[in-house]
Amino acid sequence: MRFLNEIRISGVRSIRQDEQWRWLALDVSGLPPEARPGQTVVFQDGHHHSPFCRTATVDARPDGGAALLTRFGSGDVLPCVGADLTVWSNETPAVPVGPGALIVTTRSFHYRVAPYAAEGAEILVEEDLDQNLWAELRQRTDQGRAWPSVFLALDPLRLQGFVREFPAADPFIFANMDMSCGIGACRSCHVNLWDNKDGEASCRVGPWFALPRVDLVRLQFSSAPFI
Amino acid sequence: MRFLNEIRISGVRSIRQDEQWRWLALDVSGLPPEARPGQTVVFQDGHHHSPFCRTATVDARPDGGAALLTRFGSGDVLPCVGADLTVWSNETPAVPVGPGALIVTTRSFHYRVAPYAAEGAEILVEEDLDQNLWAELRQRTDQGRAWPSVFLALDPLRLQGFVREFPAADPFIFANMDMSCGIGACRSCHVNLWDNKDGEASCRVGPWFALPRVDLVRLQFSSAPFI
Amino acid sequence: MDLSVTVPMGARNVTFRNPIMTAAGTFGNIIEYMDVIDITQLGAVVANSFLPWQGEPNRCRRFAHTEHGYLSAFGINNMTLDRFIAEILPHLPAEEVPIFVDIKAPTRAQLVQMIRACVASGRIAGVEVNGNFPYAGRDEPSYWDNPANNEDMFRALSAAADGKVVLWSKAATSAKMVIEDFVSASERGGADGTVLFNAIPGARIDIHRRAFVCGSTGFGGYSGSGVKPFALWRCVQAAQVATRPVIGAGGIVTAEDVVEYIMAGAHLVQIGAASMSRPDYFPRLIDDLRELLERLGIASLDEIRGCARVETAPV
Amino acid sequence: MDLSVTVPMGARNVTFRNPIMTAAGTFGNIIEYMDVIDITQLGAVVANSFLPWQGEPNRCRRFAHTEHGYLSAFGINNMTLDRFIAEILPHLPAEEVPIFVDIKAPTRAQLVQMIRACVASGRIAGVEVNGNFPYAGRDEPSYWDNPANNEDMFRALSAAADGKVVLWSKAATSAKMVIEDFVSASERGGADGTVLFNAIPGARIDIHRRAFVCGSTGFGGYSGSGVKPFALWRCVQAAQVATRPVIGAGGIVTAEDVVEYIMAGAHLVQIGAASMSRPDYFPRLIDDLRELLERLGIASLDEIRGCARVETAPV
Ligand SMILES: Cc1cc2nc3c(=O)[nH]c(=O)nc-3n(C[C@H](O)[C@H](O)[C@H](O)COP(=O)(O)OP(=O)(O)OC[C@H]3O[C@@H](n4cnc5c(N)ncnc54)[C@H](O)[C@@H]3O)c2cc1C
Ligand SMILES: Cc1cc2nc3c(=O)[nH]c(=O)nc-3n(C[C@H](O)[C@H](O)[C@H](O)COP(=O)(O)OP(=O)(O)OC[C@H]3O[C@@H](n4cnc5c(N)ncnc54)[C@H](O)[C@@H]3O)c2cc1C
Ligand SMILES: Cc1cc2nc3c(=O)[nH]c(=O)nc-3n(C[C@H](O)[C@H](O)[C@H](O)COP(=O)(O)O)c2cc1C
Ligand SMILES: Cc1cc2nc3c(=O)[nH]c(=O)nc-3n(C[C@H](O)[C@H](O)[C@H](O)COP(=O)(O)O)c2cc1C
Ligand code: FES
Ligand code: FES
Repeated sequence: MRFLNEIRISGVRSIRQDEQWRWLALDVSGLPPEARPGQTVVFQDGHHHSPFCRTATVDARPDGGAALLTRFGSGDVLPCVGADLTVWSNETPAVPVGPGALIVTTRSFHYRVAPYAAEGAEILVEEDLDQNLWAELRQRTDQGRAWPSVFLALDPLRLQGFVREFPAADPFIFANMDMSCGIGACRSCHVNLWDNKDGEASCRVGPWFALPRVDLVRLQFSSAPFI
Repeated sequence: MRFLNEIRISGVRSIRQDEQWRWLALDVSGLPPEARPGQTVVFQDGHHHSPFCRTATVDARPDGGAALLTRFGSGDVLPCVGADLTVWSNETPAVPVGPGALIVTTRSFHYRVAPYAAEGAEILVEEDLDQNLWAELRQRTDQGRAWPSVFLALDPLRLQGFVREFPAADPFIFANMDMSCGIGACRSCHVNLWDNKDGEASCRVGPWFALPRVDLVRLQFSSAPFI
Repeated sequence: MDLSVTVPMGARNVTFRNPIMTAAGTFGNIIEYMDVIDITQLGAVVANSFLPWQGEPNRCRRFAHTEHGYLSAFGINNMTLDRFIAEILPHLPAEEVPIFVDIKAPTRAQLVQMIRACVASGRIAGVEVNGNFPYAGRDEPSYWDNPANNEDMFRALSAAADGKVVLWSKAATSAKMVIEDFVSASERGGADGTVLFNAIPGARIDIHRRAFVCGSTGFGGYSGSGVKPFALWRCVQAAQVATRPVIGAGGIVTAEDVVEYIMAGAHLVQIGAASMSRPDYFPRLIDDLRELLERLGIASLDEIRGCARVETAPV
Repeated sequence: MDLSVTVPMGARNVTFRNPIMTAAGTFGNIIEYMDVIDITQLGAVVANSFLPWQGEPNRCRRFAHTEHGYLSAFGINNMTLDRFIAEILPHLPAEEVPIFVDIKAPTRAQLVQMIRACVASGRIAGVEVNGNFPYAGRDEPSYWDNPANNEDMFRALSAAADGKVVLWSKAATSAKMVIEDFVSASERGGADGTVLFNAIPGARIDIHRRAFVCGSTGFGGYSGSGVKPFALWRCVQAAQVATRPVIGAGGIVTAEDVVEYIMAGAHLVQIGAASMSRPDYFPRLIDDLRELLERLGIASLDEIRGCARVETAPV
């Protein structure tokens, strides 16, 4: 759903930190109801003379409020409580992720898909499994899970391994592209597809794409790192 | 006196504002005693990736503390209370301004020289006079004031008018130069002098120069605006 | 207050509502913004670059932010001009806002053919012929680094434009030609104006991954706020020799920046990188510009075009 | 950890304590900083440009900040090289830190004479020959825009340097020569390395006063943080063809920036604009660099020089 809103930051929480990055949850007020948990949005960084915008994932807070999960460089100036942000999205996902969906990810990327739990999805983190990820998936599909209900938020190199393991499978994959306009115009986030030479904008119809459509080698090189 | 100190902002007061500029008094703690009222200092603007520094005038607060008087662009991010600044100076004025000195200025530039009152100087603001400035000065010198005890903080174009009026006078003038290194190295602030082709650094021996030494036309074009 | 700008097209004049334009490659094919903002409020809009063949999304990371700007390496990523004319142009409000296209091609014959297609469409107001082709300065056609060939080429292109579409030359900032020679050569050949600048080559390295952050050869086009001083001076240089309009670009963010470009001598301006900082960038900029001119007491842009003066002591 | 860098001088080698250098025109004549910081902790120091004649402070506003950098138009403002050698050099700790000078002159004969004076002084470690002269691209001697002449000139200069002072060519970023040709020509002529870049032309307009903010013709040299992407890519291009060291510069602020330049292929780096942001800039930078390399697990700069790789999908 398309929206463009001024929102206000009511809290800044640190999720994780390493030498290069700080992952933050920004508690916000004023986000419209169209912004669903798990949705990717773009927001303008307040800095005056910078054409900077950042992507974030919408999260639902237990208290009913909303948060934006996002990543800042460790040297960046952090947003302040009380600051206003402009946030927008033009995303109408080609496939809904809700009850019955199984999302597969790794610990480092978990924060980007965790909010889908609020929409009823089950989330599986590789490092938390007792067995090898492929074995787990084989077991689940053997037990009747259909591939189109599986959503893989994994690095494109892992996805290439997945295809070698399950050549006929047709799950969805998370295309983690850099975004710029967030409108579908600039082609920052276009995914190379076998069946559409124009590519398709992750910010418009993403983030989930049917795996068999995607050129995974090109995705590997044009994707943002899965962290 | 040379110093380089980390100081902290304890208050931000607005002095004046127009469309382009905001004049501020930054109350600070940690300034060394060498920093005398009226002295020009340089401080680093906190912004991370900017090679920005600004000049300021040291002021003595009635409560015994110190302040920095400075000018920001109206669009600039203002410094915050609690922020740390690095401040330095390498200035050893060639001429002291203290008791017995008469400083002459205009309303818009008054804030830059007002702190010298704390050093015992008398400050005369053109717009507050009952008579024409030149008439006032003539009266004062007729009554015995010596020109070398007069300090003119006036626009170089006015100074050219002064010289036409008083061709033989030898007061001091304020060379209001842009500064960059604040050390005497970069030559941002060098004043063109008749008797020294190298020029002399306002940040080292200024801000006051004996009028007869200065090429006033070059000063007019290289000086920062007297606001 | 009058924000309008009049520029020549062949022997006639064209008037723009205001000096604010989008920039090639940063506003999609225009149609993407139609439901987002009222595009008819802009001076003119420019679609993404067209080549004679169908493109696809580039095979590397396509952009990166730098501290003060934007690196882009989008490559040849658009549909063909013919497809744009057939599929998209009919849906654009060409009667209410001038539609411009930016074209690149390795040969003069291809450029001529593309311009003819624009004329035939009847709905394209103008064409920018893009000097950044092929990319990276390799195999650059000689008409981009030799004034005589450039003039010659524009003679052929302006014959094709036939006074029916505005014909601008978009300077390749990397071209070996001196900017003044470039502007004059294109004008002598019949160009109605010159657009400058385009992005300049730039790079950033991720020191953790030991890799360039975007571009399939390590660099991208650097644009945005950090290039403004350089681009603005280019605009001054071009305007000093130009006898036809200069369309300024490079690092414009605010209304103040727009006024700087007009004072530097530009007739119109284009905004790329900054316009992606928020979807409603353009309507806000136009409001800001109107307010700023009001405050500065400027009634018409003709009053201030090229007015910036040098202040230096006589020798 | 080993921060040292070894570079050739004629047939011999010279070792620098670390890769951090000052930049011409931003560190005065060195002596000004001697009581301010311990200059012997730097890799090397460079004095302000010398011309064959005495300068004076420029007759216009000499610098201005831009949003992301620095415009400078200091003009010919320094004493002569002879005076520097006579009056200042004796007071500098030339045994503890390599002293470099930057020279400009309209004729080859003058440059040769200046290099001979450096050799004769016995205390100057190296000379940068500055391509930005005369300024503003007017009356540029042909050896700055023609590779053959450039090579020829460096043959004469390296004969004068005679393996006794390091001889570097400082590229004029405005020169019409392609950067790769410039580097190769200077090297063939005998230069021990190339310094790039220098500031590029840039301008800013005060829209209230309707005037350019600095420079006697409206522009100044643009440097500082905003030029980094452009300058860094120039460094990559130079390093790709260079057979002798590249000394990188342009927009360096942090230790991370230094590492980017080394990964781009530089042996040494120079810092100008940012170094004026605080008097103790250099000692802080050197500490930061040591700490950063520690964190990145880099034991020697030789490990990472030129290591930045391109990441792109195979065609
Ligand atoms: C002055 C300048 C300005 C630029 N401005 C922009 C800009 O504003 N926006 C932007 O997105 N990018 C810009 N770029 C970057 C340039 O557009 C990118 O190089 C381009 O986007 C493709 O990127 P690439 O990484 O594939 O590298 P490239 O170097 O362009 O391409 C890699 C290889 O493909 C070849 N190649 C490229 N195009 C063709 C072609 N059409 N036919 C045949 N071979 C080709 C090249 O010769 C090279 O060997 C600019 C580059 C320069 C030099
Ligand atoms: C690529 C480039 C890089 C630059 N980098 C820097 C920099 O790093 N630092 C900096 O301070 N400035 C830099 N500049 C700006 C340049 O140094 C200034 O132009 C210079 O400082 C003098 O400024 P000016 O305003 O007097 O203008 P200029 O254009 O240099 O001089 C005005 C007039 O004087 C003439 N003139 C200049 N020098 C001479 C001379 N030696 N003999 C005879 N005539 C002369 C010119 O031809 C012109 O007509 C750079 C300029 C260019 C083009
Ligand atoms: C993401 C992006 C893509 C661009 N693509 C093109 C393009 O396809 N063709 C072109 O001529 N210029 C292209 N440019 C250059 C812009 O049209 C514009 O000339 C340049 O960015 C300078 O303006 P700016 O600083 O406002 O961005 C692109 C710029 C950006 C940022
Ligand atoms: C104030 C100032 C003065 C400069 N003067 C000179 C000079 O006299 N000679 C010269 O070769 N370069 C001069 N430069 C260019 C610097 O030496 C350096 O090459 C350039 O600024 C790029 O580095 P930076 O981005 O770190 O400033 C000057 C730069 C500045 C900022
Ligand atoms: S971010 Fe611009 S098209 Fe998706
Ligand atoms: S500010 Fe650098 S010499 Fe005075």
